[in-house]
Amino acid sequence: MLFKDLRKGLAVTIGYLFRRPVTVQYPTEKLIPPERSRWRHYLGVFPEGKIRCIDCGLCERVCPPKVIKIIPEIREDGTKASGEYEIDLGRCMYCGFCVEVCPELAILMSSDNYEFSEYNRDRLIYQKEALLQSGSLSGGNDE
Amino acid sequence: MAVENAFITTKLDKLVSWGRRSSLWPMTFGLACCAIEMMSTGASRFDLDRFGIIFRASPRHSDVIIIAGTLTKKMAVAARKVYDQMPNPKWVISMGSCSNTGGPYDTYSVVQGVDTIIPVDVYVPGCPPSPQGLMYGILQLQKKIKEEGSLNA
Amino acid sequence: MSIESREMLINMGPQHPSTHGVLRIILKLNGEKIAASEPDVGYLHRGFEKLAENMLYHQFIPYTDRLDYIASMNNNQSYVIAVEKLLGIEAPPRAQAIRVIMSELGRISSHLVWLATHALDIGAMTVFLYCFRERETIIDLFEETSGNRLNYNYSRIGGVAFDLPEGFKDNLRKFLDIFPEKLGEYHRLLTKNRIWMSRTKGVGILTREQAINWGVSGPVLRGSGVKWDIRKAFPYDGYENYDFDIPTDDACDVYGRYLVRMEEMRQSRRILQQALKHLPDGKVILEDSPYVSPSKEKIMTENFSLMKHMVLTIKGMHTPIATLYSATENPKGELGFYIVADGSGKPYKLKIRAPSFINISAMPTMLRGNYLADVIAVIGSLDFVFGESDR
Amino acid sequence: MPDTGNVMARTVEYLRKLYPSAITEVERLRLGRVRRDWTISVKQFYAYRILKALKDYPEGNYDFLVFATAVDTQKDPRFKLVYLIRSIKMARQITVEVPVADDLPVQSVYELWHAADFDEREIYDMYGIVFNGHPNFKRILMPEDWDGFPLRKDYPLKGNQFSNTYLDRKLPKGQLKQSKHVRMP
Repeated sequence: MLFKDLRKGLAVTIGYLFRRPVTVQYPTEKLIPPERSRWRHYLGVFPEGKIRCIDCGLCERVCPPKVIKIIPEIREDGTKASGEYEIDLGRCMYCGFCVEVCPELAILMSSDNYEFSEYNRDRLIYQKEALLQSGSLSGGNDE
Repeated sequence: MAVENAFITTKLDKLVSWGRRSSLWPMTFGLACCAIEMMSTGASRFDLDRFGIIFRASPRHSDVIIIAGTLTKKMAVAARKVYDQMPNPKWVISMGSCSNTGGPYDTYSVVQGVDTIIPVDVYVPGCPPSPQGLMYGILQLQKKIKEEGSLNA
Repeated sequence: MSIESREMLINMGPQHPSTHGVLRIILKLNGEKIAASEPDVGYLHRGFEKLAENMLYHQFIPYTDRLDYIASMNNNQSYVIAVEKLLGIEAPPRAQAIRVIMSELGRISSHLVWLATHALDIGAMTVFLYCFRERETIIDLFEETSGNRLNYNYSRIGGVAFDLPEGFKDNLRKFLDIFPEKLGEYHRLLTKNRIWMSRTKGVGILTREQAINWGVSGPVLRGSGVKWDIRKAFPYDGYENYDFDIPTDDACDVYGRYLVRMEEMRQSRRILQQALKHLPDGKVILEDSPYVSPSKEKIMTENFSLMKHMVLTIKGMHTPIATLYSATENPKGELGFYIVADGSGKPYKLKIRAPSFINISAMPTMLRGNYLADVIAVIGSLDFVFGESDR
Repeated sequence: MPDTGNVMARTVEYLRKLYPSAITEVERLRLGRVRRDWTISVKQFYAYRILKALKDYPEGNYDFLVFATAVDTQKDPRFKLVYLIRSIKMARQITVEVPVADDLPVQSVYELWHAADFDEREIYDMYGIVFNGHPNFKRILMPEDWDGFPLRKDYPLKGNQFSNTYLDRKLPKGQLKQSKHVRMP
């Protein structure tokens, strides 16, 4: 038969005319990433608001691209804690090793916070204050 | 400019910038892993065509270049050449850690951040960014184009 | 009037939409025919081997993701198996079965990307859209298991990072049920399509002897009629327990390689079904091994475990002083790691035997005598990835 | 699968008969239960002939070069070339190690296995070992005007003066900006 191959192929594509589209209408409808997804980091805190980090430095050492920097401090009650905690999310490779090695559940990665594009590269370096907010930030583009 | 024309200019300005941001044609500049996510973004599930974004293969047709992946020193010369060939106005999206800052490859052969050779408008973090993250970045770029207007660009 | 004819040089790439990344080929043309060609790689050389010498064994696992970024799971598995062989340990049966599931899913997803881009280059846009739709299903499975969409970082030395999530088996079964139908669709769109056949049949010939001499591996080698598969020849992760065939094709052309890869996807599905049926229970990572960090519960409750974990994380493990080569069958071909260990926590030398790198070197042989337009067909059928080729 | 020891032993025997003084060391390491292939160390003078003999080994020729690479041993002689050769028919592999000095050119094996084409160029690119008889011998991964051999042990990971100023020379003035993101030590 003439153009048998073409008709066979077209039958497949025309069959899809009547099916539901698979496209996700992104800004209005969002895919929920699974629980294990590794996106923006945040610091774990105790219910009373104290930071869990004890500055053991394991995340700093295991990080393959070396983007974590901690400066320790001694709290008023004599315990050790992280004075400054800085992650360069512009260089991070999102491997999740920091979360995996942490013995105190002090650093975690949010599963749905993937929207943090910036106009300025330096804003991708996250300090402790920004890391303490676990929820979705505006992305910091309101300047 | 005369005062009586200001109304027209503002309206025209808005129209032009609307036109620009609604038909961003990106240059396919896939270098590494992020290129696969860029392709997924353009494919059936996320479908960038909804935003009026159609990938072009030639720099002469494009308004925006998405640097997706690791830029090495050997490639940097070609990247700069491609950027120079694009007509004005042009924008740059840096996609992924490698092109933001050099990423995990702090080595002898990798450019430490694509903005060391071309000016970048939006940095999309992630390794690689998810397609939704990239689309968020593109929406941020559209917002930026809207705000900066067409006449003072 | 006389027409002067002479050879012409054409530069293709490094920025070209159908070179699958950053390949540059310098083509010497005689009219429309290719007289000689020279691939120029290295536009994505990131220094993996130098990086590996400067970091601990476990720190290099996420980097292996970024070698062949279309099949990250397979690279993870390959590297981890190499280190496990070096240490003389073996992952528990459940971890091995999970790795087999992941690597076969990775093979299907990699071949889907290959089919999508190969067809797109030759002009079949529909196949691109369909393949990426199916790939998203696999990506979802990977994402819920490992937590990332592309660079999974899932395998660990001595097992895998997490157990399978709840509902994974059902989702996988659902995918396996619909997959043959989708594969049939691709066949209907392409296999007997006259445009496809005339673009691929008889193009890019690489004979059996040439294929062996050029050292190509994977589907390119099998597409030249050599029945060789690392999974059968040097089984790893319990591949000897699975029943599957090695597809080969004697046509030695682009179409032959296409058929081989299409059949490989079907064989991968067979392996997946068997793995799903006989998935053993138990641990997913070794316990009480001197090379493996204890579980998080133990780290948080036992002081001794915490010490061990800290030493392993900071200093790494003490390996035997040995050299070793270990290879696995990746979607692109034979991915091998040659490790020279000097007993410290870092590899003294780590050479990555990248299948794409060697496969590209055979390209001038395939291209000679073909038309200029066939270059992209040959590139598509070789299916290389530059993260891996240039390293 | 039959016992590999016999096949490999026969191969080494065969080589010893051909070139009695060529093989300096035979290593048969079993790590775990996986190591099947043997390693032989060969003097550089005999290297090409040994490799050729392996390729023409009558029982099942070693016709597949898996990879060739080099190791910077930081001893004397400085480098060690490594060839891993496989016989597809017998499903056996043998590793041939050849200690080579810094400055002596090595005979290319391109004529035996074309697979060595890219690998030898890569060895030159990364270690600076020169091969004789290669049809297209130049750098492969790094740009052709690059200076230095990155995988040598004395080459810094982050590059030397040359690599850090490479782009300043390649791109016109005023197009470069300094990166603020410096990796922490």
